[in-house]
Amino acid sequence: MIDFFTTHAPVLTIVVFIFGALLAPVFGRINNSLSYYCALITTALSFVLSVYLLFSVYNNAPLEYFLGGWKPPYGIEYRVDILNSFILSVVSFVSFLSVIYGYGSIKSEIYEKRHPAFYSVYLLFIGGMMGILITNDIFNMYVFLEITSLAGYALIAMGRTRYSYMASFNYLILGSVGATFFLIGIGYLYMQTGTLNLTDLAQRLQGHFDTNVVLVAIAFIVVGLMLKMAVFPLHFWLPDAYTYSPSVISAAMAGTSTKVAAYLLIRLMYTIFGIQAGFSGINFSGIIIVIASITILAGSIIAISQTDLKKMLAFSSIGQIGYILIGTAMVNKYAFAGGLLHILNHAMMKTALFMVAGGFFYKFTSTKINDLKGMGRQMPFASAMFLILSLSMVGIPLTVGFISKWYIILGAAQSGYWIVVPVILLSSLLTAIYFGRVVHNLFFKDSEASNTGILHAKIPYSMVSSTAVLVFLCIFFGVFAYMPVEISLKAAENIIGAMPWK
Amino acid sequence: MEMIQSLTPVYAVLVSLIAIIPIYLSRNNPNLREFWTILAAIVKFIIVLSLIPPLINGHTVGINLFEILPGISFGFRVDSLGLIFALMASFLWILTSFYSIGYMRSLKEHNQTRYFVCFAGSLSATIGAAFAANLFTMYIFYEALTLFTYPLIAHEETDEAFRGARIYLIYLLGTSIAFLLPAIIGTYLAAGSLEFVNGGLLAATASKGLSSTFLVVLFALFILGIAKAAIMPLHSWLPNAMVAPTPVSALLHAVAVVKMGVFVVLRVVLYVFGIDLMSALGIGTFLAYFASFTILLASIIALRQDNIKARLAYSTISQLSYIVVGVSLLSLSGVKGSILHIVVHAFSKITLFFWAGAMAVGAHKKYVSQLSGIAKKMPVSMAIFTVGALSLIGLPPFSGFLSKWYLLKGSLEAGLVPIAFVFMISSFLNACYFLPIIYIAYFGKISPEDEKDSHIKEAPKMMLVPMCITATMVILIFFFPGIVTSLIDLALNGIF
Amino acid sequence: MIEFIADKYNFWIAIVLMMIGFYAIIAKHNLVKKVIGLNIFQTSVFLFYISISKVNGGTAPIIWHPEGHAEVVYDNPLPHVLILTAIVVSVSVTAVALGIIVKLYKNYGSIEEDEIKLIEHNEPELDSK
Amino acid sequence: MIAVDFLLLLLLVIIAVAAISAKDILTSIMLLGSYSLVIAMEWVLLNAVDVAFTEAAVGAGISTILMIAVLTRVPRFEKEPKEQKHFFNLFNHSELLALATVVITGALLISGTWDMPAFGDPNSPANSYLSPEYIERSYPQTGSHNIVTAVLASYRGYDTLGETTVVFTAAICLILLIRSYKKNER
Amino acid sequence: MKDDVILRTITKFMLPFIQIFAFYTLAHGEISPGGGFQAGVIFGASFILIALVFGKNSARSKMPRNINDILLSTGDFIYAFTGLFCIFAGGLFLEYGKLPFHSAKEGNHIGMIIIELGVAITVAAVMMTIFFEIAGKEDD
Repeated sequence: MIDFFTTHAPVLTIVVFIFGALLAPVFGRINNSLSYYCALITTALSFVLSVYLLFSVYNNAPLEYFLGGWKPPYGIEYRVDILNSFILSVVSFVSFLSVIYGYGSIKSEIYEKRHPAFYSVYLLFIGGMMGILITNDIFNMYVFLEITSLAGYALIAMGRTRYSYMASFNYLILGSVGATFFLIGIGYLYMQTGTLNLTDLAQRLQGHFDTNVVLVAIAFIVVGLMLKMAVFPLHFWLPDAYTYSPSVISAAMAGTSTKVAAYLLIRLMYTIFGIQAGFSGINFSGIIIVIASITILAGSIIAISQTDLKKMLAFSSIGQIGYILIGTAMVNKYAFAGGLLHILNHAMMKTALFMVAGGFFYKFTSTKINDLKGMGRQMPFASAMFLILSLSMVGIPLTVGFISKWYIILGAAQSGYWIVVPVILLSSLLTAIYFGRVVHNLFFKDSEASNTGILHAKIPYSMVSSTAVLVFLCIFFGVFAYMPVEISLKAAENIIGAMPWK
Repeated sequence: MEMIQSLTPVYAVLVSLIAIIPIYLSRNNPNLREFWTILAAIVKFIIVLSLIPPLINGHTVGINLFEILPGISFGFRVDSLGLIFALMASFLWILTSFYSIGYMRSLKEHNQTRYFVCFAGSLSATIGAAFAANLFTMYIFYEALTLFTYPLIAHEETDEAFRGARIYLIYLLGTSIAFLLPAIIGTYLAAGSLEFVNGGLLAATASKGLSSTFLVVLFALFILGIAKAAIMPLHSWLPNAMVAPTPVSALLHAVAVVKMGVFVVLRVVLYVFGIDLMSALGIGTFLAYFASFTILLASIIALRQDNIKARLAYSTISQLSYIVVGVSLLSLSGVKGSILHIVVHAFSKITLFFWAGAMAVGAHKKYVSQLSGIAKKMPVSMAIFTVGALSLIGLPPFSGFLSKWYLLKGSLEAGLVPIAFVFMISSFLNACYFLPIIYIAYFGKISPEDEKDSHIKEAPKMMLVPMCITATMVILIFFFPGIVTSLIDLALNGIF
Repeated sequence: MIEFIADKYNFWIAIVLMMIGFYAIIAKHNLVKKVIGLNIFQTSVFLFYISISKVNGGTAPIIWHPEGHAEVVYDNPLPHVLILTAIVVSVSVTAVALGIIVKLYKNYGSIEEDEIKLIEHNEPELDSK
Repeated sequence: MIAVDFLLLLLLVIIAVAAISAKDILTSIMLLGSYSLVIAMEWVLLNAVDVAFTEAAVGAGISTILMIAVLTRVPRFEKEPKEQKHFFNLFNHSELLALATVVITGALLISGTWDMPAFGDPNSPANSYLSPEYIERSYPQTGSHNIVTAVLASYRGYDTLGETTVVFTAAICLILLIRSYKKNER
Repeated sequence: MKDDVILRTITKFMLPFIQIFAFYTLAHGEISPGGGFQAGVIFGASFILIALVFGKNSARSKMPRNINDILLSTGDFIYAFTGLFCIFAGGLFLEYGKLPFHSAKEGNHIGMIIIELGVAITVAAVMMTIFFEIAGKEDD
């Protein structure tokens, strides 16, 4: 039984989402709340499965699964190692908590009869990402990328303002362009190698790195993924998308979608582009580090000037994606682990922050920073959580924000990319400034008469508890960081091999 | 020196942190709320006192709570240096609590609950830093103190208060993130650990062929990062933070914040770099000259201040550098003098600030020029001021004399005669800015309006009694220096 | 030279077509036009893939005579499979995009991007749905 | 053969340019439909019959119908863009910028073709690595005469599951987005 | 277009052929071009044709929304469940060869037919849904 379970766990992790998404609208015809439980059970199941996968691959060798029983490169292969099972767990965990959170917030933000379809699309959104994470076939990645993107477009459009549609449309156009670039890149790679399996691709690419075809393929794949990741000059879609979507979707997206694109880039960088080797005299990791540094600083600087809390958080997300990139691009065990940890940490922090913002919205239908004055008195618990999360974002020790920054800086110092250190410190300062502004409004200003549009007297427990769990974990993993650190260090070791000290 | 595993230091830190909850919950009942504050202060002091016996017996007390990352743990370790700091802070918290109650109530301040909550939090952070076992733990409490004192400085919620608080935050958070954190990372990279070691954490690594440039840069980062020590040019947050209520200023400028700054400098010099490494690199002498510049300049600026609290603030900046210079002399007497000066200055300066608060509450005076003839109406307060001022000038029979004596001796031991001159000139300058106040208060002519104004009277007992106690302490330490110096000797045992 | 062009012109024209579509996506303000551009862009990428699969002298990858089909040269079937999937993806994206356009027109009375941004700039509506 | 191929491609370019430059969107849509048809013809020429079939049904059929259905609800003519400067909206406010982006992207792509295997080269990696295996195995292993169907449904059957899920996603997204309910329409 | 007699007559005449062609495409997907997807599109298109010529109400009465919605899930469900069934039959996900038929080849063959059917059902339902949702309410 256990054997059966271990063998099939990789595919079950993904297939539950397909079944959940198919059944949610059908069950929803019987009773609306059935579709909610469908979503809840699906995400819970996949979370359990992916944690099981994580422990299984942490203790044993990576798992392989040949779909349809066809050996790669003829068939599609699933390959689970520590890196992707770690992110699988993060994504499914965030999505599970978001569903719990949604119990209260979706009811107030989305028309009741749309709930079955909403949950179905939500499951497809998460399932698509899980599919990207687990597969070892580059075209399969594209297919699942499109599933998650399509679902994402519809979810963003469900926001309460009419501008949500425009935000969604912009995302659709840019996202499709990004995906098509990715497709072009796949085509060029296929042209040069004749295969789509990542492992096989990596082998067959050896010795071809200096051809134009491969260079252009890499350029297009990287640009396409950076569009999806919202790296600085290509970030247009993200702020609107996060700002105008429903609270629960902002929360879930902030924790998952850009990170999955980042994972894709990391995976491709390390397995097929051979970032370690550096080819044709192009310093690949240097380029990405420069781009990531610009992204970090630009995101933080633009965030300072925002007047809307959700938009500020969105720009902050743009900056934080830079951390993940910068850490993983340095080809250093510690920096890589730091970048990986930041995927977990930022997912927890930003999801929780968007959840708190959603709480403010739930009560006052506004997320303008100026409308949040004096909220420290009216919503003390939410404000306190916001304070803790802000500290974590700044990177104060004993919170998770510190752990990942510490490892990135450590790695930077070791690998000699000293330029990264001031970038990270400066951005921590900028983060302190823009979060300080909000905290100041929350606690030191008296509330103004303008925010009288109180929708609900009390915030439901589902919203509070899911946020509190994340806030608690932000502290818990900041203090007892041992487990995630061990996992990500081992993942880093597996990916780049043990690097000698200095 | 064996280490006794004990949770006592943890309790000492937690007492005031836990006290926040009852303080917050009893926000509608001021008497109960103040009771909790006082209770927490007393319990804390007792816990700290209970740490003395094992230390006298030559042990250290500590515990490693958890290891966050390899080589980085969160833990406490009580040695005599930390204990001196903790004793001083927790004792003065009791007095400041009483004083605050009197001050806040007679001025009918708003948001008193937030005030007391943040006060308790600040004390936890202070004790935490005093007992920290490593740079990492210390850094956490260093930042925590900054964050806890921010609401205290912004307490008035005027534009000026917000401005002062913002400058405070930018200076302290900014420097600690931009300089202190990289310095800690550098230390970790060089030594692979952050624990405080008696001979100096980095001393062992010097032989491993670390370039001296790296170490000098590291030290410079540390000094730049510790803006709480208010060494010029990173001092201007201190005068700006004067917008805070007076008890807060007393806490900031005498006990918690600035003392934590110099305390961290001491820790870095003695336990991270170590005397030998410092003198080998020659950075001690450099720091001594650098900081003595602050001593003189700040004293001269203080001469020109009319605002009482601003004058005291610049005086503080100058006195803090005494401590920094003292330790950077790297001689036995110098270090001893500088530790002693932490205590002496704490008692003297808190006396002066208490006096300034008494002036604000009793006479509504904020400027030196308004004080002429005030001694007639407020004789007790002025007597107390005289004690504090003379102590800071360094005259016997006040404790200030002791520490200055040691500092002078230390500078001669180290063979740095110019520093000795700096101390002397500065003492003269101290006299120049304190004696005029005494002169006009006693011999100046009281203005007719003040003469008639019946509102001008001594401050409430709640404020006056703590002042008297601190002033008495200033004198007591002169006559019974053994209480402090025995602990100091204990601290320096392992170092020299 | 002529040979080189003859070898590559198929790819080049596919790329030119892609860029025509890409230009429409970037430069056009009309949302339906953008979707049309997206369609052209994606379809041209498919053309590129199919061009990869062509083998000189090959026939369609359908086995008419299972016995002795070894002598027959077939085209590469894999890109065909990929593009079948990609066409479905493309039409799905088009459908969702059109759905959003319908909603946008309902809410703004315009399908010109700059007009919509202007309307939103002048009279932003919170909670308008 | 090459001539027909070349002419079809040329026709495609002309149709594409016409489609994006027409002010009447209905014209654009009809041109897009014919673009799909012509490209399907081109694919028949390249022996991709399955793909051509699908493109003819989907691109020329369903897409066109959908677009026309939308056009019954939105204005038929494209408006002249108002000159509006948005600093952050680099992507929208200048056609020159768009042209530059497109030219750079195109040049990059074309530079990539430089050392590509020639068109129709049977020895190119793509045509010589996996495809012979598929051609050889598919009939004995699956009993399907159409190799494309065999690969689609069996070897890469999981992709097809994904593909089916994509269309399902599209439909459910549209239900979520624009399905109207009798009362209290949102 | 509802009043055009010629169009209505021809449509009525053509519809069965279109639908039969859809089934032909589905059934012959393995020996000639075509397959589940194309069949689904054609079948869906036949209903779109009804909607265009006889009005959306008429099309909706032939294919009610509820049934359409359930078919939407059914097709993909058949596909995914076939895959799952292969697991219980002792194979890997979607390994039709392990389906309980005579041989692996037979299993593959029949498995492919089943999933093509699933694809066709979903695609037909999706095409109808997309058209009806985009074209607006039933009556206009």
